[in-house]
Amino acid sequence: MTMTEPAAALTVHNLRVGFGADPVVRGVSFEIARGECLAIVGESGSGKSVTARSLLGLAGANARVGADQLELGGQTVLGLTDRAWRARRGKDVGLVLQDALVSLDPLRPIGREIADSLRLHTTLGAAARARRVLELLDAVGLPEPATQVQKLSGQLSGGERQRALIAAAIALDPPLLIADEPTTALDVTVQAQILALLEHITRAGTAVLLISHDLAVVSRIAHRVAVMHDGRMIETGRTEQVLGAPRHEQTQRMVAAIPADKPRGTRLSLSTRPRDAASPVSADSTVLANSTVLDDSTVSAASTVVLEAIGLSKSYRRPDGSRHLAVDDVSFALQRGSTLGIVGESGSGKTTTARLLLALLPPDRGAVRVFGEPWSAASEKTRRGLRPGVGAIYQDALGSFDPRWNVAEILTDALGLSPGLRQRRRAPQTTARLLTLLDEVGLAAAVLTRRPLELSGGQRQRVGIARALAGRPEILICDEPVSSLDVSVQAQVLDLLDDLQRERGLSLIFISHDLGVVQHVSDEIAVMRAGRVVESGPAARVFAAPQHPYSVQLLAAVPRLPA
Amino acid sequence: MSDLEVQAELATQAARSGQPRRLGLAEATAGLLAVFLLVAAVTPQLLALGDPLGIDPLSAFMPPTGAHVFGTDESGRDIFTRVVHGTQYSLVIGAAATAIGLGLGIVLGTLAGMLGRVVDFTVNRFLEVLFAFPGLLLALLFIVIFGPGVATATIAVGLSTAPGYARIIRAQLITVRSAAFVEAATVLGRTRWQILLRHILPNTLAPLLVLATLGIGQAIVWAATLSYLGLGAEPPTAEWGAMLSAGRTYITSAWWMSFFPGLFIVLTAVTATVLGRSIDRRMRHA
Amino acid sequence: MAARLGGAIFVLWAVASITFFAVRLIPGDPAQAVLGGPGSQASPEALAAVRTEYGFDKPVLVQYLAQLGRLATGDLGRSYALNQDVGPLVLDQLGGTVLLAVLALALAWLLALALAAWSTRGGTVAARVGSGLEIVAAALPHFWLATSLIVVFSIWLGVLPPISTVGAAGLVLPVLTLAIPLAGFLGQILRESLLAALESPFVLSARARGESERGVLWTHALRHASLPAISLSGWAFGSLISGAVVVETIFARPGLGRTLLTAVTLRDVPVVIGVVMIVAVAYILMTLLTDAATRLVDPRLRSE
Amino acid sequence: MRRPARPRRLLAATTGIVALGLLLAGCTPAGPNEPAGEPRSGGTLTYASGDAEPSCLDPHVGGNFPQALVSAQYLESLVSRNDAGQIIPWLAESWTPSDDGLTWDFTLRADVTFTDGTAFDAAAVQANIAHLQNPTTLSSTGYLALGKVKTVAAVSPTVVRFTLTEPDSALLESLSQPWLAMESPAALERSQDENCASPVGTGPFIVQSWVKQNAITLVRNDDYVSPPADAAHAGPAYLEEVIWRFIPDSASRYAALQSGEVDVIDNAQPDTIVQAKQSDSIEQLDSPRPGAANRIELNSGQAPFNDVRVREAFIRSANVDDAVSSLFQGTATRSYSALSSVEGTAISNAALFDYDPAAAAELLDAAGWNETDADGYRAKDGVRLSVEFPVSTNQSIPAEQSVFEQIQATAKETGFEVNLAPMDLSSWYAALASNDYDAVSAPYTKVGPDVLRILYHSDSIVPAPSGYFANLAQVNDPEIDALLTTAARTTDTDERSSLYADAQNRILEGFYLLPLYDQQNHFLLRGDVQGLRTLPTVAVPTLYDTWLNR
Repeated sequence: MTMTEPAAALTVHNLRVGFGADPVVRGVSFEIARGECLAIVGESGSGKSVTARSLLGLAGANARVGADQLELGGQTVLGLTDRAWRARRGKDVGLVLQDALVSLDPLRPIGREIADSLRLHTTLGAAARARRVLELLDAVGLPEPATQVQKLSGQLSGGERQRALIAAAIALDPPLLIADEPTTALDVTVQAQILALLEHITRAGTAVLLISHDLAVVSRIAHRVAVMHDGRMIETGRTEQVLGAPRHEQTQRMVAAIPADKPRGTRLSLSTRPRDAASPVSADSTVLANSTVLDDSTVSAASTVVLEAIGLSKSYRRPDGSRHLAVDDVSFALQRGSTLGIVGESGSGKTTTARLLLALLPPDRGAVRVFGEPWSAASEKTRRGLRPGVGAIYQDALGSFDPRWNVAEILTDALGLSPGLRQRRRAPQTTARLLTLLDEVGLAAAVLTRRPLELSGGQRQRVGIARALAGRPEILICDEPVSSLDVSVQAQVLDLLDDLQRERGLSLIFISHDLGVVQHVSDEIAVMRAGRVVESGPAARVFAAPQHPYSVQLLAAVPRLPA
Repeated sequence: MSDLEVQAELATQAARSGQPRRLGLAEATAGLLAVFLLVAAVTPQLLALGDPLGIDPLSAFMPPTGAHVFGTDESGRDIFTRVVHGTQYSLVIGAAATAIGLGLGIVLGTLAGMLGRVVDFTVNRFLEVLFAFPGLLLALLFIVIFGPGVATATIAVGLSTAPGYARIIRAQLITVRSAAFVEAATVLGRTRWQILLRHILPNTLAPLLVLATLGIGQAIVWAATLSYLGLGAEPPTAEWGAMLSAGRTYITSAWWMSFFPGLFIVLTAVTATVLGRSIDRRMRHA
Repeated sequence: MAARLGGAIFVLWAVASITFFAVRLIPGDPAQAVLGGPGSQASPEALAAVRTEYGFDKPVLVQYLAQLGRLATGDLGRSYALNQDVGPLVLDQLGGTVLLAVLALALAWLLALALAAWSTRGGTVAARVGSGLEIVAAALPHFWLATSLIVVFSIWLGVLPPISTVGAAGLVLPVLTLAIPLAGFLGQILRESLLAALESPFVLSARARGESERGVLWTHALRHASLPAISLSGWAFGSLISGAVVVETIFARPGLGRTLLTAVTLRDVPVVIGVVMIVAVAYILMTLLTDAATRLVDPRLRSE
Repeated sequence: MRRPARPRRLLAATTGIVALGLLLAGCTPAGPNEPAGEPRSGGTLTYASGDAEPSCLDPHVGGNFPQALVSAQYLESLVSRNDAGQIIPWLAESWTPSDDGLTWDFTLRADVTFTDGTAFDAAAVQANIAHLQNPTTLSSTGYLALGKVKTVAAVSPTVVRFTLTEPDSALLESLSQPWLAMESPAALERSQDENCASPVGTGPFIVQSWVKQNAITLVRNDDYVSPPADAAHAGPAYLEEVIWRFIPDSASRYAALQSGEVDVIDNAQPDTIVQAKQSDSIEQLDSPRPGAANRIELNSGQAPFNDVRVREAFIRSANVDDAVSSLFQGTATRSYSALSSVEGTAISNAALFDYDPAAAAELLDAAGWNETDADGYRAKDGVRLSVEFPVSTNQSIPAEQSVFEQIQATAKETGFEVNLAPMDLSSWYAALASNDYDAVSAPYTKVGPDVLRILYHSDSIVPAPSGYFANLAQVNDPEIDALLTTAARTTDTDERSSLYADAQNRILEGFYLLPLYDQQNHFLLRGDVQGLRTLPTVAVPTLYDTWLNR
């Protein structure tokens, strides 16, 4: 904030980055003013992170970086020597990365990490640095800085260490702060707090460049949004404008894919059409109406409970010998043909609940009943007869496949046939069944001979769904099925699940940390916290009028597009 | 840790960082060497016509020349012929020792990995104790009890590698047993036996090929060490360690007597390492 | 810590038991075995003395307990071939081997660090060359390396003594022989983990703060990279002991390895058992040390 | 702690060099480098031995060659031997046997004290003999050498009288050996462990310290007065200090000599001797050991070698000459005698040992071994003509093991299957004790031809309580027995020589043994080491006259 500063903290004109023969960034131009927050949004592979790193001269040893103009605070940084770059990094531009557990050196106290910036760029003595570190921690809202300063990043909570990481980046009050996916690994409530902190920093006059895959997240604090796709900036504009009236098709696709606040049954993906090609997209409204009807009828006697959890409890032994109650007296019921969403932050007991429902773990107390039959209490032998009726979809699709098998073998096995038979000797009717399955999940026949390792994330999850469908189940238990996917792929998979549920009358348990997703897919909802269900009920009701304070807090934190 | 575990760890590391399918120069060379070694082991006459034990006192101590590319030893035996014919010896000893170690390792590792906590605990403690006889110590203890010789040295090397195999197999079993795809199979309604046969065993046993390849190199070096120390094969047997041992006496005047057998030990060990890693990488990325 | 100590005592007890029963596996008269095997020209008096000392005439259980009792008081028995008590003999030889092992370990770390640091910075070619060197180094058998070093440095160049001497010069070749293969292993581990560390987000953070490459290496990356290598120390110790058998023999150095080999050749059972026991104790100490070193480098483990 | 009583195979325990020797350099006292000038006092000499490190420095205990090598520097015997093979005075000035040969009076030097201050007198000799004959000393070599000594009495402080049970023509030769050297009676009083660590004698050096597996440090005895009669000078030794190291690996040992780390090495290998000859800075000293030559004994006690024709066939089928010349590269000369070439009484008969495969084949045909089996070996009644040949890796140097390998190869051409079985010392003794051998090579060092009695008298077939017996050829010939027994009692030199000649001829003609070469005893030394020589008794080096020209 001195003398004749130019308005732009950063000016980029026609930035090009390539690795080997492959251009990754193909001519990107933008500028950020002081006190402004610009968000660059794009899916994985769009070139957004490389762009951010090029601004620090850290695109990598074998990267070729070129630009017509690249100015930090009015001074060009094109062709800087390594030494000159080092003098600017930290001082003229700060960087905040995703997940401070690994972005701060896990072997060093956070105080030392923060003090490093001071040590490198100032002549402050050790005592002065220590004082400044405390001030910084205080400034980023870390409680009790004096005791936290000695801790390792692993000893802090996710929010605390992300604050510490920000403190390290702003230690020298750089005019520009680059935040690359700063909230991605965080729970929603913490994410909201960090976004608030970044907003605060912006207001204080720092230019903030926010990099994210999540339009909803950036919409909270970004003044302007730039959308990147395939190394190009396809759309730039004020946030409300880009999100409210996206011009570019890719932006439209991304906006549409955001599930939060989209009513149940609305299609999220633009590129994929409902598999029943005959039914026009408008038919969705009918479905939506149906599902609303269904919602209304959940209390009626016509519906039947297909799966029921009664007072489930499960505890684990911690390494120190104490017991940790992962699931505490959880009860709920899944109605035929409906979706029960279970939502909670990390450590809330969601996954343990899923494993209890799949009878992969015996409950300490309580029981699971399926189709009115004892399930958790039955012997595995008895249960095995019922297992085909209960399918499962996992977050880590890849890990859930035997690495030695190709898709054909996986699905043949799931059909209950011997997987050992190679394609050559497979009976024609088996192949026909495999192709039907693939068609149902929208995969081409060519994937049959591929191994899961060779497939994309979305394809893998489709194979996972196909496998779950092979036994013709009535119930599908989905544990975070879309959380490792890009937004547009997530949209496709969610749409697929929706289609399948309608066609087959499936009943779904849908477990996720993402309230937006859960809101979109669920008829009923159960909010979990610390092993307990704190609130449950029809999704519409819970989202409209949450009762429990935690639900209120959680809902408030959900990133939404501006209305 | 045992040598084997270190080798396996390094292979895993290399497999993680390496490119999936590229046939590197190292791999190609190792492949050619492996073929050469196998031919030498199976039909040594194809590569070297002479008699590895045939003496010719008049041409003793000849340095490497066209007639004797690796030179001759103190009794005029052609060292190239001996090295080629010695391949069989070394590979058979290495393979036998590996088979013994791997066999014992499979039994111990499977016991520990499959039979529940008490057995696991017991076997683990037992292995821990065996690790307190590091390196060649267990082999030397075995030899002092049963006397030196090729057979005892082979068994001794096998025994001393067994704990390493056992621990790797146990760890692999436990990893596979709790893998997501095993749970997925349970959810599909597969029985314990089906899961064991279709998933756990194949996924545990497949890496053994890598282990055995790495292990055979190690076993050859150890067996040669024992021969060198005079506790294994004895001269004039055309065994590499024994040849080196015989050559040590003449090291000041006939370096070739120890250089070439040693070179083949190193080449074999490197070949085993490179091939083991290559197989590992291919299996992971296949 | 109590659990660790308990574990250590358990291992020692088990090692003692295994060696005790191992000696009983020797075919024929155990007294004869103690005196040097079937062909030893042991006199009846000597045999009788050994039988009394070891209590071979008593039930096995009594012998076993008596043996444990002797070991507990530090009595390792007597070597009939060397005409000496095993305890003091083995302790005498310990120092030389420890010196050799410590120097070799230190040099191996230096070599490995240098090679790893060079090959991670020098691009693909350096990485390939580094990796190739490491694989070959790791495959070098001690006996061949020692002999080759002697040929080159003592016989051809005549710059280094081929045997251990009073001065430091005599240590060079033995230490190199032990260190080079070890450096091959450590180097591979270090290089891979160094690469991983240099790619990690916290290094990117540090660079973004303006940290120099040297600072990145020394403040962050090496510390992380050394963790997996430190965990190899227990194994490295074993490899050094095996190596010492060869190296001490070739370079005529006094030490445990040479004592062990001589004893194995003479089938001097009490000495072999004595060395095995000492090595087991040393191995246990080494694992405790490794733990301590890991904790020192990795503060995450301290808080637990 | 009894060291297993091994009848003197003095061979070098671990790397024992077996030897054969070239008489070229002989045992000339002068240092090899001629323009040496006046001897100079002072300096430290490092000696590197390839022999096993003794477990006890007192050669009374046990009694093997490694002990003799080092103890010759600090212990002295009553008598010595000169290059001509005659017994000469040392600690004893003179001696007189009685006419019946049963009483010997030795007159001792009066001016000698042990390095601990104890006087050397008749009582000291008495104490030493008593120590050797005391079973708890566990003496093997010395004990056997004193087998005929009944009592030892002090006639006066300077005259000691040995009384024998029967005449012993080998008494003086026995007493000249280092294993019967004189030690301080006061020191002998100490515990055996202590005396083993620091024996006290009258020699030119004193044991100062002994770091096991590394080195023994010897310092000069400044009060030394008692060199043997054939020494080159009088008074204290020139060297101030001697470091006596143990370097079992022969290549390391030679390399250490080359680099100047050590000054003298023993057990030099043939190839290094050849190299040394081309080197300006390294000299050689060759001094074959006395007693028996190195030879392969054929076990005449069992088939197939119980047939003299098969024994001769084996000897004729072995091409020893080519083997020795290729492996020893001119450093060893082929022997045709049972005795070492340094023994004046040795009989050599080259004609008996010609390589003649055709003759061998005829002999085998005649002996009935006329079948040929699938592998090309001869057989009789379906039994293959095989020869079990256990080889002690401790006693046969690599070159000698290679000689055996070449014999194995040439004998195969005639149809013998020779099964070489290299084994450790313990297993080797076990194989011999259980009569599980047909051929064997066992070096044997003793001063004088009396060694023949030990090796070829039928009494030596009877195993000692330990199971060992010296007559490995299992020669059981009453005529040989008679000749050897008589010779051992005969003090007349000529008559004794003729008796031993008869005995040797009969042994050689019986084809009981295949002589190879003398027990090799090569030393290599730096060119500036002057005045090194070996004692003509058992050819151990003495550093008394040695000095450093630097």
